[in-house]
Amino acid sequence: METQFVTSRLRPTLAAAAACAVLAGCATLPPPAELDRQAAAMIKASFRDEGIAKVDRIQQDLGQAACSSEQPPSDEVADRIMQEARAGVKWPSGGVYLGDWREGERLAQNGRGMTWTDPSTAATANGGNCYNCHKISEEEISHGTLGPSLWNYGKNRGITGLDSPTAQPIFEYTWMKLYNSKSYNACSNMPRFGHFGLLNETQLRHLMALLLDPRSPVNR
Amino acid sequence: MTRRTIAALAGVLGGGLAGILAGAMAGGLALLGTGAAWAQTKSAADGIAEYRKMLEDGNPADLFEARGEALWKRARGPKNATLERCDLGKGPGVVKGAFVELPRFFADTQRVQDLESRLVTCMETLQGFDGAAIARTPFGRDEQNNVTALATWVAAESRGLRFNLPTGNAEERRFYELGKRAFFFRGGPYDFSCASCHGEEGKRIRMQDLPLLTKNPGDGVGFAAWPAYRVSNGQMWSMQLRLNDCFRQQRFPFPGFGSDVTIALGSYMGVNAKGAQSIAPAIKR
Amino acid sequence: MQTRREMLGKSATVAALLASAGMLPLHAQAAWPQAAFEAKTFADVMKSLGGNAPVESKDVTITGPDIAENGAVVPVGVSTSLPGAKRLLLLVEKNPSVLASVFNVTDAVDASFNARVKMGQSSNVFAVAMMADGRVLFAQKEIKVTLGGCGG
Amino acid sequence: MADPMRIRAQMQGDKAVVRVLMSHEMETGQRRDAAGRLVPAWFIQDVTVSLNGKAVLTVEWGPAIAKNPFLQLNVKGAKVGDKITVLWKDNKNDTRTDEATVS
Repeated sequence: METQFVTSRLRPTLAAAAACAVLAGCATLPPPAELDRQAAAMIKASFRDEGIAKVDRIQQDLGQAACSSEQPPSDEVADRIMQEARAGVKWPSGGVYLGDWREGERLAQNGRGMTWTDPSTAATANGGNCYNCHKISEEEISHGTLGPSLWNYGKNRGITGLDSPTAQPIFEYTWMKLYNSKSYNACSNMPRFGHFGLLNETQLRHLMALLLDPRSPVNR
Repeated sequence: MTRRTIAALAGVLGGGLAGILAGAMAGGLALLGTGAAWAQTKSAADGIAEYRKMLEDGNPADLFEARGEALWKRARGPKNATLERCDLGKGPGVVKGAFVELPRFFADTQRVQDLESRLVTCMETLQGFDGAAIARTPFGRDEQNNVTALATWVAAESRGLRFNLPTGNAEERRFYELGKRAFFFRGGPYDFSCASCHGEEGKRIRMQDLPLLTKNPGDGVGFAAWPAYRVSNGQMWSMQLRLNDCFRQQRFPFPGFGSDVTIALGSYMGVNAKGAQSIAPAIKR
Repeated sequence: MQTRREMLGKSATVAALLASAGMLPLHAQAAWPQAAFEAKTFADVMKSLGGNAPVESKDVTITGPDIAENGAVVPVGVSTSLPGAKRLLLLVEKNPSVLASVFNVTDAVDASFNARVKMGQSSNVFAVAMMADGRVLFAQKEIKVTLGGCGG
Repeated sequence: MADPMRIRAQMQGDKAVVRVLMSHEMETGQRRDAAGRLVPAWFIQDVTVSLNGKAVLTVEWGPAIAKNPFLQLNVKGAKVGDKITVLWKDNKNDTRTDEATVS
């Protein structure tokens, strides 16, 4: 027989607390570490697989776990996260950093991908979600403000031509940021597009071009 | 309008009006691209404010509110009983003011419950429905649809009141603490937590203003605005569905209906919203 | 104002009242103008409804937002200050079929109505007044449609 | 059966401002479901508003009217206590009638 809704949701992790309430003997909160443990167990018990979104998504890696409270991680932990991120960056084959800015704009506009209503986890099924958080092209007024404005990104960094003497280090920095945003900021709010395979090398090149190509509307 | 935007439109709208929904799903595609300039950004914001204002007079949430009231008073379920003796926290049958004090601890179930999970408990105990089966039912269907309508009516009965969740019970304080941890919990392929979007003041995603939910974000904002009618898909969304879709867009797996994480987040946001005036049921994009 | 419950309870008896008042047959007589609702252009709608060539007029007013946050619901209004309006229409130029609504005006109502239309994309919206003397007057307004959400 | 309408009718000067919300899907017939099948058109075609049983407005709608439709009009010569009745009929010949009292 089906367990009742009311009782079925008394998870094992909460049993102690429930008993606590029954006895009314513990009006005080458990210590923070115990609450951390209970919260982790609660989260684990509350989610289920749906479509491509499986429960393994809530198994945190170091970078996620260390950035999951109001307190930032210690300098030591932050350094480790950033170092590991940089070490894992895969550079573009042939040293070719830039693709087609038009394709980049399309990707930047596309907010799709990786939800349980999306059919595939393939990078080609994903958008870059960029305008959700950033101003990029000045023509697009429907942009978010969670991230900094990227308008004139290349121009502001002195990139006037593809062979600008200043270009190479900026290409490298930007590639790293897109590939794994934790390379420079352990608790960056930006997804790790390359690290998690959200975008492939070709797509990353297109976004690079959108930001850095002097012909891109970003730099006009 | 730019040529690029027109091309995008043509793509999205290949199916004619069907494209409205398809377009909403495709999301990122912005249908608005104008010549430029800061002044236009301002007028766009003004224009959207004007649009929202025009929709307020005649919120289809009223239809769900009316249906919820009828459902509350109608004898239904295996026990052929009404919900008029349902205890939403202020005593059996007391509806007014209940919404702005939920989630709260209930002695009979020995747990903290939000509005929707409490309604399911009442449907189970008073009317004889199978609560687990309702919890498994997709949003917008069958009894799940009725839960949303009931929640809409119960919320409407507290319109204009200020949030004031009880915190006297240790379980309520514990759920607040668990909710806070869930709020900052990062995961999924995008590394998002609730705080990624709702942890800073004055931010927006695309054109949408994002309320800061770690404190009282103001009257009729955030927790004080749901249930709400969603214009984009013509659906009535309870807070459970609001949270569910937040997790979807967070790229998380699927949170169970009435699961502890959803209730703990309700406790966290609800306590933080103390003093905020409820406008629920609201109308949203 | 009557309570909602009173309002809901009465509907069953109302139909009978209407029928006895001869209202239902009246309603049934007016055939829904299918061809007009399938027309692809303003001109074809006029052709189908037997209207003359439309003329833009300051005496017809269209209301609506400059920008709609979502094309699924766009509030629009049509009105005219002129006496003798027989029908007021709302049209969305770039919708697959342009005609959205026909209001058959009587002396008992103001020639002023609000409704909400769907818009597939940014478009001109027309408010049209078909007058008793055969004139067809209109006003237009461009309404931009955006998608404000994050999508995905 | 379709859900009840919400009708508000309030005097403003010598007119009753009538606002109506109707519960209806207003399917265009052009949308596809998750399985890729066209969802058949299903929308309100005719609306009649009456004052004390006498028709004062008839409206014809196409599928471009938004889901859960809204209609606002001003009825002349109405007074407090009068009955406003709204009837709709959709393309499947379903109908719904509701009434409100002018306040």
